[in-house]
Amino acid sequence: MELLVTIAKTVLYVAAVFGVTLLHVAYATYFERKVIGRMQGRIGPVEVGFRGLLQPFADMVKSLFKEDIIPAAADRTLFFLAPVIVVASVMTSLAVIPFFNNGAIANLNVGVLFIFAMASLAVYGIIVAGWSSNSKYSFFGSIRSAAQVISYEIAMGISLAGVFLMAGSVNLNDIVLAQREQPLGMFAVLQIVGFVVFVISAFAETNRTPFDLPEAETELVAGYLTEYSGFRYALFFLAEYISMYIMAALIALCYLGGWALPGFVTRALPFLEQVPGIIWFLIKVYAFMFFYFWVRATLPRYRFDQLMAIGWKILIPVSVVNIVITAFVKRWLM
Amino acid sequence: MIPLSWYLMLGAGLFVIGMFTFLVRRNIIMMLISLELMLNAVNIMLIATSHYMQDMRGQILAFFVMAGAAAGVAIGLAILIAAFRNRESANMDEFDLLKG
Amino acid sequence: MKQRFPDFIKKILFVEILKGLALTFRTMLKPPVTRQYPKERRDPKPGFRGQHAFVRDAVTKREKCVACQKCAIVCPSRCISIRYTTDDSGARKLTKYEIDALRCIFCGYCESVCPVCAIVLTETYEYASYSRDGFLYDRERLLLNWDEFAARLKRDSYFNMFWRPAGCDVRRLPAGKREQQAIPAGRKPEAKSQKSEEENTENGRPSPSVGEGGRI
Amino acid sequence: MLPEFFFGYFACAILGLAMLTVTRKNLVHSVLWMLLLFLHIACLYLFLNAEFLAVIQVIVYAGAILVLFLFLVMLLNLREEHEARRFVKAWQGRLAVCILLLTVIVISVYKAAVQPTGGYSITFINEMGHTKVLGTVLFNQYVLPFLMTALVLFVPMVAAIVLAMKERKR
Repeated sequence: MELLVTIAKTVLYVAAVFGVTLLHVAYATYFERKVIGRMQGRIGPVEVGFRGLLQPFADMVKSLFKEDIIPAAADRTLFFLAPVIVVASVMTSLAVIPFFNNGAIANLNVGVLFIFAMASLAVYGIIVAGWSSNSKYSFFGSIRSAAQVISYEIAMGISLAGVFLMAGSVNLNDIVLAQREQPLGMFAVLQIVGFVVFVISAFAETNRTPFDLPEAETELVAGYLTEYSGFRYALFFLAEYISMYIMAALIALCYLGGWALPGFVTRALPFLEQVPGIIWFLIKVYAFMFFYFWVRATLPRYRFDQLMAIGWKILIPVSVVNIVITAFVKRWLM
Repeated sequence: MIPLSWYLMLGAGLFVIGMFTFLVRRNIIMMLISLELMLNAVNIMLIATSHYMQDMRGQILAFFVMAGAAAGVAIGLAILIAAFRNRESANMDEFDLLKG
Repeated sequence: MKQRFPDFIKKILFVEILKGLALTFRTMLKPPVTRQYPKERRDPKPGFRGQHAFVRDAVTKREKCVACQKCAIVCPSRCISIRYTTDDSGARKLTKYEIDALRCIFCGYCESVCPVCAIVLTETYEYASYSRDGFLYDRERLLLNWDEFAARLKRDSYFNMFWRPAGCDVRRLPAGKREQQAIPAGRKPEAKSQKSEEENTENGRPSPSVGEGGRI
Repeated sequence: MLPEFFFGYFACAILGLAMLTVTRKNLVHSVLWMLLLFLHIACLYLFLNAEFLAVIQVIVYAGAILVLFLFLVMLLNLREEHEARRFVKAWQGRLAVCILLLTVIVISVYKAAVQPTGGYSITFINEMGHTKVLGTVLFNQYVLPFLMTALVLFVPMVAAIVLAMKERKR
């Protein structure tokens, strides 16, 4: 009986997390269109509902009812499977993100590594999507994307190692708790180099501008998404936004102090302890989401060789030097 | 509690599948894949034994096996690319000239 | 070396990128420039070259075209085709006048070359059609276009700026052009229509077409 | 009962997926079945209380090695394995060898049981965290082999670049 209650509670919590995340994802698209619109002197969606607030649902309904086109020469099974792989792998990463103290579905000791593992699975969805649609553009897009994601994962992992060294743990909850006594309550101050490297890699990892080469619409029609339409396209879209959220959450947790407030703030203003941690967490996540959109509205796309050069020749060496210095300081000076 | 021998037999089965494939299939990529299967079988055995002996050495060894597997695949696939340029084939039996 | 060093520092600190980000952020705080088109329409400026029309003559109630073929000759895209018959006195009579609006490039040469100001590119810009035939304007359709345009015109009167090409001495223009006055819009009282902003003051002879008003 | 059930499922799945992997004609399908196989093996590692190794299994095998395979299969366009003449046609002999090997291994491990000799009990690992325990052992007792691993990874990297660059020089 007790087991059943536990299972039911877990299932409800999982459903709540996924449901709320999907709602957030839906409104992230609205947020993005509004922000980019205003940055380009436009107004963004206004027609559907009050100030266009129902636009995400209109988009969803539209993509659900669109014709589902399958290329004749496609590998049908894999073509169907690819969006599922991508969505499943990014949604699984949601399980280890602590939204508040001990608020993760699964408080794994290897939380960050788990997210990396899932990110590396998402690459398969992209490669399989490009290969199975049997189209040149899709294939180029998927190969580019895979090369990009794999190489930037290295820089990302190495830059996070600095955080692991500072926190002494790979558990996301412990990392957040370790930041409370840091200056400003975040690792982003002392780990500024790692932070910058991580942010740049996060853009590349989620295939966002200025590193959105897999979907570079001026050269490859829509990259690996070219042959997808309707619901399957929507699934890829969903996966991209969830992975943006996950990257934003990782940055909030590992560098910006997560759901916790800095120690000096809570000592000075004890009543802030009463505010639920998820609010601080969401503020940080949305600040970073805004940054995503902000950069998208500002910067042009890099060339592919520039992208690879930035990844391998700048970010990876810089992050390696960062770990070495961090380890040295941690071992002998602190 | 699952007996250790179950894990070992599972590893043995996986190893033999890999080995048979390595002997029978002539595609180089397939042979490399079966090599990976065998390494994984060994890893299962190592980690299981390490768990039952409550000793970390088996897991450390499995860790090194993974590193070795990655290195092996990198060099194997590089050789395959070099060979493919000469023969336009990935079939082991077609590499039958000493001049390559 | 002296030059490169600040560049290097700039690169590390992302100076240029931050400048760009600041620019977009400032733009975000400014009001948007969007015009919600079907809801908010903008009146075209005088001289806008839109849908083709034949000016309906106030006296004859027909087009003023004299079948001189000038417009057909000057047209760069050759979208005007004219047929006429000649009667005993040698006067031409228009039998067919067609404009293929899909080929038209809206250069406005036809209206500036027309000696009697018969053809005009009106300020109508919404004339989509479901068929290609809908863009093949014949005489009746061109007259109809004028009527529709005149009914919608919000200004007091209409005078097309291409009727008197810029840089030409007005006195050297053909009579039909010289004497062309602003056409009063149908709904407005006649008296007001006399002074129009486009009207040239040098030869203010009252036009014969003014009497009845443009709208018929 | 539950552990046995799960172990049974994973054992059957691993063997079945291995069979699927090695019997596919289409190499892309083969690689993708192998991906599923590696995920199952990673789950098996979780049973064995080796969560760090499970994650590393996914990151290294699924995230790096298999992607390399997939890249190569796609770039060389090896979609269908074509038939070619073989040196040795008989496969029965090899099957016999394999079955013999299986028998030998199974007989030798059938009664295998070990005594817990080390100090790394399940409770100890859970308390410390598997990553920490593994890291402590790795960086204290096995530093030299670990550094050698770096060399083992470095040499193939150089070799791979040299082999792949060969064509461009001409």
